[in-house]
Amino acid sequence: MDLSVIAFWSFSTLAVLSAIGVVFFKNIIYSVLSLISTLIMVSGLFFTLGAELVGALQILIYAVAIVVFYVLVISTVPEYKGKAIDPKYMLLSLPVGFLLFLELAYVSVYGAWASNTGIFKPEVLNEIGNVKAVSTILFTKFLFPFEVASLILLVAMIGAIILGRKEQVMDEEEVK
Amino acid sequence: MVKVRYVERPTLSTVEKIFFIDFVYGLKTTIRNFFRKTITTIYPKEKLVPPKRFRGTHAHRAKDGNEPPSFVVLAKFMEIHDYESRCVACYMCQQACPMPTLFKIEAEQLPNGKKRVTTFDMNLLNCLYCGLCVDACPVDCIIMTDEFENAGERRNQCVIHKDDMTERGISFDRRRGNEPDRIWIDDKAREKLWGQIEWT
Amino acid sequence: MELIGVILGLVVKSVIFVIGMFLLAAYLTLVERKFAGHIQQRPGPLHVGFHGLLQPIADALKVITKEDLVPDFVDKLLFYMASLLAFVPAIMILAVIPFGEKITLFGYELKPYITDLNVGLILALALGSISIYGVIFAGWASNSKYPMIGGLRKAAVLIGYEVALGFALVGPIMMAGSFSLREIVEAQQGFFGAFIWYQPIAFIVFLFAILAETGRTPFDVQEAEAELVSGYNTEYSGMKFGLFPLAEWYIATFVLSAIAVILFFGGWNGPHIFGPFSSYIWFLLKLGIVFMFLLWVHWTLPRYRVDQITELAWKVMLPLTFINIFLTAFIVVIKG
Amino acid sequence: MPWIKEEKLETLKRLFPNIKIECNEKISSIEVEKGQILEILEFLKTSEDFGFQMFIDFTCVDYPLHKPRFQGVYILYSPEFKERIVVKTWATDDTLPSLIHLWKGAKWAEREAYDMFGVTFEGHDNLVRMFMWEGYKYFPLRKDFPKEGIADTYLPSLNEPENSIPSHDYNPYHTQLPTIEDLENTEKKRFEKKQAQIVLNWGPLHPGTHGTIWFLFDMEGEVIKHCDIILGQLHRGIEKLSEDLTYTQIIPYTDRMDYISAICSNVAYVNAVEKLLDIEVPEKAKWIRTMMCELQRINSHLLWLGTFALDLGALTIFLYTFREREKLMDIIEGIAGIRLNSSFMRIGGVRYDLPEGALDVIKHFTKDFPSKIKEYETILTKNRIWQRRNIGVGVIKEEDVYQYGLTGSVARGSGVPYDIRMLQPTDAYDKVDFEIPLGTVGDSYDRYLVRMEEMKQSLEIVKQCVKQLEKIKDDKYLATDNPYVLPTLQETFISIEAMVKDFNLRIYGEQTPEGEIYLSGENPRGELGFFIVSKGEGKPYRLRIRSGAFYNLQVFPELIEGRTIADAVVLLGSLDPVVGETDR
Repeated sequence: MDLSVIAFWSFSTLAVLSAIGVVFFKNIIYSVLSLISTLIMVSGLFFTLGAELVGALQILIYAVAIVVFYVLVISTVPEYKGKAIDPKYMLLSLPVGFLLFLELAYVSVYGAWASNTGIFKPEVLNEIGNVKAVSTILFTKFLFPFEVASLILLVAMIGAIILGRKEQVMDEEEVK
Repeated sequence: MVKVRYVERPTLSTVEKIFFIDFVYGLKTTIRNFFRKTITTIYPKEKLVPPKRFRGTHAHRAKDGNEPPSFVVLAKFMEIHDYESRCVACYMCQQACPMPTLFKIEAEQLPNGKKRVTTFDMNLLNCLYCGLCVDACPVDCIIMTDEFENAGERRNQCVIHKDDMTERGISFDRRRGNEPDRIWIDDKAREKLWGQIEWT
Repeated sequence: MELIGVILGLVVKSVIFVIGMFLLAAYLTLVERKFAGHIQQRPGPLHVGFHGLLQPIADALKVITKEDLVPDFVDKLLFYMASLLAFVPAIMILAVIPFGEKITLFGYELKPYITDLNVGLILALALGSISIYGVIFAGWASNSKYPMIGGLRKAAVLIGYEVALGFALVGPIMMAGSFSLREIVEAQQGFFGAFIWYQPIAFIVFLFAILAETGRTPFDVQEAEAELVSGYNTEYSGMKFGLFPLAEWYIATFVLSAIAVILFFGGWNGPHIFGPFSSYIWFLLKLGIVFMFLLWVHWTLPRYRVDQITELAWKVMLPLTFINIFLTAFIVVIKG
Repeated sequence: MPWIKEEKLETLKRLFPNIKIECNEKISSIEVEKGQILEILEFLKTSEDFGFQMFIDFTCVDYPLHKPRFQGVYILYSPEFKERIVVKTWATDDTLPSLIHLWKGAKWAEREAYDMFGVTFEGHDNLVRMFMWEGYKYFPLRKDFPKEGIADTYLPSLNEPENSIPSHDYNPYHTQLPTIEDLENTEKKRFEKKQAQIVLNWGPLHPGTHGTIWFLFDMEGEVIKHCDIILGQLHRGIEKLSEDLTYTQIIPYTDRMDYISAICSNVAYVNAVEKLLDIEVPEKAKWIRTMMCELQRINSHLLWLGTFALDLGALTIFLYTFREREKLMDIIEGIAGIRLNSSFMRIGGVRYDLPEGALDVIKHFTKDFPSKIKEYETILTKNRIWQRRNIGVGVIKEEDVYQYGLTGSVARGSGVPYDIRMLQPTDAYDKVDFEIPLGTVGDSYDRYLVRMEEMKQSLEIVKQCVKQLEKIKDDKYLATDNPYVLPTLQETFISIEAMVKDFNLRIYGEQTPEGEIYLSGENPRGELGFFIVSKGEGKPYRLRIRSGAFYNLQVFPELIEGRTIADAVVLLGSLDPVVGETDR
């Protein structure tokens, strides 16, 4: 058995277990904790697969930056509200979850062959490094989607600033 | 003459803001102190000698031949041996005390018609250490010494009695009786904080 | 067999690093206390050992043997986990930090780092920021108002400074052309090769970010003792409490100072005047200076208010880093 | 400061014929009927001829045999004419109209009167207990409440074993103490219902509150929407205790009010008693008092600066100020005998003459101190963090100063030149030169600047005092010729007359003439006034202590609303209350 194989299986088992935890924990903070755990385990998978950049970014962006916002929001919500479970939504979530699962399965089964494997062979990767590989792809083949995404984010940011401003102005008017 | 003046509010100029001049000055001050000598008295090892006026634990002066004239008058009615407390049981200390119950003074009449102090207890837990009892004593008996380490674990350990007060008084007079009324004894430990003072 | 050998080697190395770090962190407390003492014209710890040299050990014994109080109504699991969550990632950063050049001793090649990843810097940042969950969960799990406010404050501060910190690092990375800490050091040769001369703005932002990240004054809002008693760790006691300052004030500060040395001061580069250990000595010397500077700042300045901190992060620090990235990119492109 | 002139009161009497005027050099008071009180007070406040805009104090006096029983006493000040007036009225049916619409500062004073006397106030918006807890049955300052309280609660000592012999005055029974339920009720009574998310109990024991003050913050996130303060954790009933003590015996209690500036409190009290007894203090004692007061003021301001900086995170300043404070403490210890509660003043002078070398040490200190002040200022004054934390926090307007009766550095920080040392110079303050710094904006930063400047000015006064004291070395320090002044020990030892006088004064107290007096001193925390009602006995019939910190703290809830908890620390630090004085 290779070390990386052990690592792969343990990471993926833990990832699945924590993902189950996200769904089934009744305490909302524990769910978030499992979510963090899932994300870190997934980044571990990336590391074992040699995609160090993606792994590190996974932790930095998903496990920290985004989940911190979740935690911020959740911490301010009173506990009794976080604990409420409505069985109606649970029933609704079953078919939706199943559909999502089907979609993911389709993508992973067909997409695995359809994707750009083979542009960067492991030897090439070792030579130029993960970062350069990712950036090369990003700024050549996927330049247009990348720019569009940036534009959308910019618009979203400006929108957020404007929304935030408005509230402040309204507050001041109320005071007057 | 009293004058009235508005204080000016200092502000930071742009240059000071950009180059963090305010922080730099602050940091300079602290690092300058870093290289100064420490001023701490390392307490259990070094002890400052309290000034002679220090109001510490109470004591009784003994009959040792240095009594004031008033004692000579009052002592006629008292049975006091040499090197015993000068207390004449006049209760003035208790009268002067803002918290009179902390005293417990008892005296008995001897067959020869003289009075003798049997008990003189002070519960220092209730003491304000204001020194009014010292001011009130007409025979220079009750004094306050320079002892201050008198913590106890039980309430009754904080009660002082006539005999140990007399003992303390004798030792205080022996140690510091001849000292002039000075602000404090100039010693090395105080120099750490004060540096060299020019005495006149 | 080979596999076991590799694992064993890694374990031994990690254990050495972790124990070394524990001891180091313990002695960093002494350094801080002595430094703070002398800045305040008092001698600091004095009685345990020669000039307090055994004080950290006495402190460790005290903290470990202290009664471990867990209040009622806390979330027990999270309450225990939070202190570990703060401590473990902080110490994990060590995995990617190189402390000097490889040396050969008695025929063995000694690498002064656990692993040299080509994305080492990002990983270090990622792990460093994970430890804030410790603070946030400690605040939440304590089920008490002061820790809660402390935890939320820390989160608010960190979101701001994490971003500024990330962008501040882009300048040196662009100049070095790599994320690997070792390669960044190798890119700075000579006295004037150090990136501090080219990236002063990034350095200032980075300094502020270290102070914010490690919760030192002027950014110690999460445990501002005058406002929040002790902030997020109010309900903690014993070793569970001890891990927080150890992680935040000492290990995190130490590790981030190490990154600062690597990024801005040329790491272990320096004249080979100390023989084979020259690189280690240079590195530790520089690290010590940066660490002391942080202490110096801590013991001089007052504390910002939390909204002023976030304002500073978003309105001053972040734009500054953008300017820095733009300028660096411009110069890198021109110079080729 | 002069009291209002009799002629002026005559013009008032023409408008309100029912008032009774009582004027002498000690106090000028008018007695009005209860029905007219609001009308007259409003007239006094708004009329341009009188202009008594500033609220100084309100209290009650209990006359159990008189009907109606309680007398309300208002003390007002006119900033325009620099005069004071005392207005008295009798509380028929134990009620008085509330003044909270005229002066906001009356709110707490009325609550205190309710708490201590059981007088109710019509129109008061929240008449709850001030110092005692809800559910306490008694009104302690009434004359029929015993001084030692009603010992009905069994509370044995924890470190006293069952079988051991306790000390002679040990009593396991105590006066009633609040239980947890009582405290919860007290808290509930303050906030009828919470308006925002959480109620934060800031105190009673909290590092930021500088003592045992209990703040209740109703908070939305970190923003305080509503605030209330529960005082009384350090309430020892000094006013009640002093009704059973001779005038000399009260001196140690005044130490323990504002324990950071004991000498200033001593001097303020002793001056009031001396004025009541018409004692002329020897010149040397006056200079010593002034010098000690100013040293104590520097000491107090240093403690303020240290703790204020500590609250704002600058721990090093705290230890720097304590370095200088230690020197001042050494000086005070060497002269008075004790560092903190020095009880150095006596009626008619000071307790001891200055010891040998005292002036040398003080001179050494005055030489050294300016450089240290500079040190604090370099670290703080222009520091951007310090400025951002302080500027604009807790802006007190001039109107608020009058409304709340704010005094001391808080008033001066808002630009009101209210300084007792200038308005009513006691001791040697009329012979020294100094400046009174005033703020322009009235925020926390101004109060900081004012206090820093005050320290420098105090140092100037100390220098002048030292110069003067070197000239009058051989003067008397205690006016022992006066029949009301206790003789010194040396006199008692040699003369039988002195001993008899000593015995008399100790046992019966200083037999003051019947009358009233209000005299105040400039404490570092504001105006510390003593209103003494004397019935010709050796003890005061009623001793009201007008504490500066009590009134200064009262403005806190209004200023903090809408600000964060971090600002609460700054604001509280800049108001600088000492709980020993607010609770007394």
